Formats: sequence, C-alpha cells, structure tokens
Amino acid sequence: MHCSVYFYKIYAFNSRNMIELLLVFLIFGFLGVVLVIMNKLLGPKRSNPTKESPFECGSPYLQEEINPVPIKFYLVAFIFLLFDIEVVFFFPWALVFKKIGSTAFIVMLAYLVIIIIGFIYAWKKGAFQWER
Amino acid sequence: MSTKIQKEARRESMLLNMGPSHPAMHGTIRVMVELDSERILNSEVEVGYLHRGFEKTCEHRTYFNLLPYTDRLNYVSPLINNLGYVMTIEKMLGIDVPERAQYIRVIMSELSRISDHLTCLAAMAMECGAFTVFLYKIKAREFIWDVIERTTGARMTTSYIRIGGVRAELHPDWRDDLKKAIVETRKVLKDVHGLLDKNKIFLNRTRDIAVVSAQTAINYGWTGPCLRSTGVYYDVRKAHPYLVYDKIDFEVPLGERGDNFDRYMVRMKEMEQSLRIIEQAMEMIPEPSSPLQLMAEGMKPAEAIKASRAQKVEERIMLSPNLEGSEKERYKDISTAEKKYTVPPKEDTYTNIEGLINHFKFFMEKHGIRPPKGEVYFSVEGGNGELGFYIVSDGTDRPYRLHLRAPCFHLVSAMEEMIQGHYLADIIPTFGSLNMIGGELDR
Amino acid sequence: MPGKRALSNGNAKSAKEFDMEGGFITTKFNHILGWARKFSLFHYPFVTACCGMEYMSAACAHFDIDRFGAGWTRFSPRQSDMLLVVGTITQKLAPVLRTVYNQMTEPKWVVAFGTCAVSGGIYDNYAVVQGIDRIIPVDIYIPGCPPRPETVLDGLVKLQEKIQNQEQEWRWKRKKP
Amino acid sequence: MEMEKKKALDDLRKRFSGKIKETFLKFGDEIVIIERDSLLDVVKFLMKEPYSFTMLLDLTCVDHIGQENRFQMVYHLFSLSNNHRLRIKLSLPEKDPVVDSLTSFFKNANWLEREVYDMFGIQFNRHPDLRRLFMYEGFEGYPLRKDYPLRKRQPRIRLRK
Repeated sequence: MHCSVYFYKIYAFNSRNMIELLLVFLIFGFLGVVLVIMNKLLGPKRSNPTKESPFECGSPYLQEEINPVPIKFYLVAFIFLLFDIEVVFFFPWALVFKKIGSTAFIVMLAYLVIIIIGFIYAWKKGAFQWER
Repeated sequence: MSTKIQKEARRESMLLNMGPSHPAMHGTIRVMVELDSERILNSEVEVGYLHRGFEKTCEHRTYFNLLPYTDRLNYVSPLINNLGYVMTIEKMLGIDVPERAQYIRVIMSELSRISDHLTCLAAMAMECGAFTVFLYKIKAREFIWDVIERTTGARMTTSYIRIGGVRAELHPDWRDDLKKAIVETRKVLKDVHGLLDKNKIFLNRTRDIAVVSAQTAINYGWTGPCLRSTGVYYDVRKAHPYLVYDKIDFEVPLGERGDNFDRYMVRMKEMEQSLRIIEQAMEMIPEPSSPLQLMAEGMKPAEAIKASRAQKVEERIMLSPNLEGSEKERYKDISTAEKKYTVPPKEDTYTNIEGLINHFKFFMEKHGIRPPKGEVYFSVEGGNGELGFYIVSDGTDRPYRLHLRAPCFHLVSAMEEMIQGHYLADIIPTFGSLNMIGGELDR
Repeated sequence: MPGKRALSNGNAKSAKEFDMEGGFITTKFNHILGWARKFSLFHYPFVTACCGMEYMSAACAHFDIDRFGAGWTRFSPRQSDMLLVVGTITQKLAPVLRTVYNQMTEPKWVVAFGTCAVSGGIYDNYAVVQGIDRIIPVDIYIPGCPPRPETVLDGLVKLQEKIQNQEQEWRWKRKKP
Repeated sequence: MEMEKKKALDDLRKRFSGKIKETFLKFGDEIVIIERDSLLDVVKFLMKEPYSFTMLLDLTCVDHIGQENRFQMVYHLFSLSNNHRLRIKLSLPEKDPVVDSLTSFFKNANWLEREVYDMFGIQFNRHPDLRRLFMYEGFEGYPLRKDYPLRKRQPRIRLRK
C-alpha cells in the first residue's frame, strides 16, 4: 500500500481534538491582542527629549552612530535558527510516536543522523568558538 | 563631554558604558568600555559617584561624633571600621582596654567580617546567575545580623565599639544566639560549596579570568583576600597582631593563581576561619564581674536624683531598655578605667557630682577627647584588606586631618588592567570578586 | 528642565471629592485601574550606598517584598513603575538620577529610601544633594539610616494606598473643560 | 622594639646624609622627612634589597594652612618581607605645589595622586593622565583645602528648589 494511504489512517480528520487546538489558538490570540490594546489604551504617553535617547545606565551615551555589527553575531544567530527549525519537527513526531509503528521511527532516526552530522561539521569548523 | 576613552577609541569599535546605575556596578562605578564585538580593547573606570566628603566632614566633628561616620565607610562590615578608628585613637591616647571588652571586639568584628564576605559573594554569585546562592547567603547574613542587633542595638550602623571599650555588655543568652548563627552559617557555607565549587558555568566564568600575579598585586598595593588569592601571605591580624588575635589560632587561606575563582575560594575559607575564631573567643572570654541579668530592678532615675540630693543611701537605678548592659557594676569589664576618655556610667551621672562633671566635660565643646599633638597611622584587617586610619591631631578635640587607607581603592585601581582583553561578560565576575564598596572607595 | 508636572505627584485628590465630579463608570474604572497598578509595582532599584544592604534584606527571603507584589526587580527604567532611590545621591550622581527618572515610562512613582535620599542625612557638605526632591518629585519618603525592612514595607503599603486613591490617568481620558 | 627602629632610621640617615632632613619616632611610627626633589631616589633606594619596601601603602596630603610650606605630602611604604612600615613626609610651598610622581614605581600611585590632585590641587610631574578622580568636570576649587568652605556646593544640574 502506498504510504500516503498509510498516513491518511492516522491523521483522519476527527473533529474533537481539532476543536481543542482551535480553542487554544483563540484564547491565546485574544489574550495577546487584548493586552496589547490595553497597554496602548491605558499607558499615558508623555515624551521628553531624554526619554527618546537610549538608556545607557544613566550616563550620556558615548557614541552618536551605531557601527555595523560584526559578522560573528550573525553566525551565532544563523546556527541557532538552523537547529531550532530542525527541533521543531520532533514535536509532532513525539506526539504520535506510539501509534505510527517502527517504520516512521527509522525515518526519524535518519533525520536525526543528518542533524548530528551537520552539528559535528559546524563544531569542527569552529562555528561555536567565539574567537578562533 | 569627551572622555579619555572617546578620544582614543578606534573608528569601528563600539563604545559602551556600564554606567553608575548598573546592578552589577553596585550603583557607584562607571566602566566605559571600547568593544570589538564582545572583546574589550580598552576600558576606563570612573569613580567618585559616592564621594560624600567624609574626610572634609572629619575636620568639623569631634572624635566622639565621628563614630557614626565610620560605620558608613565600609558599610558591609561596619564594626571593623569602628574598631580601626577607635584603636587608632587609643594608640594616640595610650589607654588599654579591659580583657573582656577585647574579646567582645574580636567576636563582633569577626561576625562583621563574615557578613562582609557573605554579602560580597552573594552579589558575585547573583551577578553570575546563581540567584539561589544570593538568597541563601542573605538568609545566613540575617542570622548574623540578629546577633549583632541584640548586642549593639542596630543591624548595620552599630557604632558599638567606643573609645576605651564597647558600648554595652553582651545580653544574657548571647551564647546560644551565637551558636545558632554559627550552625546556620556553616549549613549555608556547606550548601554554597556544593552549589558553586564544581559548577561548570561558575567555573567557566571565573576560572583563569582576570588573573593577577603576586608581583602586580603588590605593585597595585593590594591587601586582604585579593592579595592572599595570589599566594602572598599578608594578614594584618598576623603581621601586626592587635587585640587578642595572638592568643587565638587561625590559619590564613591562600590561593594559587589569583583569578576570580581563587578570590571566591579564599573568601569562603576565610569565613570558616572566622567561625573558628568566634568559637575559640567564646570559650576564652573572661567571665563578667557581675552575673548577666536583664532589667536590673531599682529606682527610677528621677527618684534617684531626689534621693541622692537628700543624701539617702543610693540604691541601683533601673535604666531604660536601650541603655541595658551599661550598668555601673558591669562597666568595669567593658570600658577603660580612665575617666577622661569614656562616658561615665549612668548611675554616677545621676547620683554623684563627680560623675556629672565627667559626663559634662566629655560632651562639652573643646573638652571631650583631646589626643596629644602629632600624627598616627594604625590599621586593622578589614573585609577587603588593610583598613588604615591616618590621623593628624593638633591637640584640640577635632582631628586636624583624617585620612582613610581604603583597601578597595587599590583593588579597583587595578580593574582597568585586569579586564583588558577579556569578554564584556567577564567584567561582572571580576568586579564582583573585588568587592568594591562605594562608601570606602570614594570616602 | 523637569518635564511637565509628572503624574506621580499629580492632583492626588482623595477618593471622596473625586466621586462627585466623575460619573459612576469613570470612578469604577478608576478604582479598578488603581487596584491593578497598586499590586503590580515593578521597581527599579537605584542603589548607591549603605541602604543598599538593607534593601537586599528587604527584597530577599526573610522580609520578602514580593508579598506586596513589588518583588519583581526591573533593571531598566523602561519596564519599571517605581523608582526606588536607595542611598546617598551626590552632586556627581544627580544628572544620572534625573536621566533615569526622565527615561521611565508613565505612570511612575518615586520612593526615597533612607535619610540620605530624603534629606541628605548626616552628610551636609559640598558633595551631597540634600534630599532627592531637589532633583525629582518624590511620592513616599522612608526615614531611617538605614530603615529597617519593616519600615520599607510600611512605606510600600503607604505608596499603594496613595496609588489606589489617586486620580488615575490614561491616554484618551476626557480632558476636563 | 624601639631600639631597632632607631637603629634602622639612623643608618638610613647616614646613607642619605644630605637629603634626609630629620627622622623621628611618633607613637611608635617611624617617620622620615626629606627634601622635595630627593623623593625619587630615596624611594628607588628603599625599594631595593636591604629594605625592600615593595608596596606603597598610602599616599596623602595634609594642608597646614598659614605655614610657609603649606602642603605636606605623606607616603606610607610597607615592606612585605620584613613586615616594616615607614612614613616619608615632604613639604611643598603654597606657590608651586609640584612634586614628582611615583607612578613609575607603583601602579596604585596613579589613582592616589589623581585623588590628591583632585582634593588639594597638587601637580605631579610625569603623571600619565592627571585628571580629577572624585569630583566632576565643572567643579572649581579643591575641596579638602582648609580654605574651601564645608558646605559650598556647586550643583551639576539646576536643582528644583
């Protein structure tokens, strides 16, 4: 049997748990929006020149212009993004881990191996040391 | 306002100031840092944000009135400042202090040293992220402050150690208070050893960071735990023994590499030594001449004055609670016999004229404590190092010039060299391990 | 150049006289707003001197300040409501305090912690500002050198009463004719 | 105790016959008074082997207003090996209070001298960057001088009251 059919059996659209998911998104969405609006609505705005200037622990700031940020910071951010996206795929898999049998487990293992190879490559290339 | 660092900074490096109002800078230091993406190229430390004109105020106050000011110098271990100031004047006046008062002074200043180290390491650990250590240590400090409060009346600004002795006798159940505080502190020390000593994060942030060699430390005039962390054996209590420190045996812990972790470890070991000193002093302290009991019964001061006017036999006087411990018969143990240099006990002041005259002359303008002309330098082992008082007196009751040798002034002056080349995040544990106290640094 | 009269020492009318003017809704809403702001005071500890030690005891486990909802220490003026000025403010530090105060977002309150902040304390000389009300408007003065933690908590409760009874301000408030 | 101190002071005086004006003991502290311009070589000599005063404990100044030599610099040297303290004093006239800087020998002299300059207005030759340490830029006058009034405040920003 073609494996897509196989997947269909698992993710049959049963409306019960979908409703809960929808509810969760609704509540948190509503809460977030209300808080932001309340903040905008209630916070009295009274600006003065000092408030616009950056907060430098109370003393006058030393540098007028902000220089371009060195490349190292971008590297760290990129590596985080990379591994973070990969981890996201583990969550749904962990949810249905029991039901989907061993073939899916092998597929996931292969996926994991690829990540680890990438991780080792990054480590050896010295992406994790700040200063080579 | 172009500072030195702005002139010398390279075009593309980032200038940042960890200004006075920064949690890790204890609110009174401004470190201006030139960064090349997290690495510090150049830094400038600006102090003086807590300069309160202590030395100028000293020239306008009498010797006795200056005691509260000395509490607020190194406000983490106030009793040691009192001790240093008072012993300098005693060295000038040449008076000696009764045995029991010396032991009380040793116990109190060791308690103050423990609270100094507890606060310093609490702040250092919290700034490195270990908030539980901060809570544990401040809790342990509460127990110690309870003992200090019951004897001196104040948690922190005690001005308890007076010229010629101490202000009041210990309260009756001081031994089990002290034992409870010692047990609690030992428990917290054990916890913190477990939490921090092998903690990977703490080790990475403090091991081999801001290493100071013994030679540079001496050249910077370092004394105290920071000098001992570089392996140099110098402790004022051993080098120039004062009070009864020569009778008490205690070791002086030394570090090897002089980095942040050694400064932390030396302070931890020093706390254990201070606990040992307190325990030995508790045994060796001579017994008071009259048994310690709380509120003495007796006449009210007003009736005593009427009775003494009518030459009736003068009984004991019931003093108000905050004068507890300074009754007449206990006075011999806690204050020097010389009449001129101490406040007479209240029984004398209320009942006989000689006590009244002494009291009046002690506090009157130009009549109080007048040390002979000349200058003196005396130092005690403070929480951060050698706390020295240099007093020039011109015979009047006000010091002509009083200079404080602040130990953490020399520690912080080495700061610029210590953080050179490290990461921005290393400033925090380095600064925490130096235990900079604003009141003592800027005076 | 102090900003327009800041909200903190604004017209802190007492609740009674305020009721007569506004309608029922605004008083109810004003009461709720006061209640909400009262119990979520994020404080910015502007710590300098010896009172800092007492602030540590007040903020820590033994005399917990968190019981009054004010335990969350924010180290940036943008996220804090209460400026807790702890310790001696010297002349050199005065502009720093003014800048931090101006950079705080409304609604903001100022608490002077300790005699040096209240009136310059025992340091009456060339270096110390004699009380921070010469620099910024102050709401609550906590006496003591250093004040005992209980006094600090009492000062905090007084500030909360003041916030509760104060006429709250919000962005689109109908300005009085 | 007294004898060794006297002996140490005497042979120091013999070594520096011209430059040391007098030595005496006060409350058990050894004091040496020297000329202003002989400071560097006395300190250089004291840092070497027999005395090895390797640490500058303290450096401060006393303002004897009214006397001809008004400012008096006080140096506390300390030798770790033989646990020995010495106080060196030299006096400076009011008109040109200038003295050589010890920053070439001791690193903490940098800040100590900046503090004395800030408080008394004494110039130090060849000091790397002699600026005010405690007080702020716009502060005129030297606070710790006797003729500076205690409560003369120079506020840095316009105060409200």
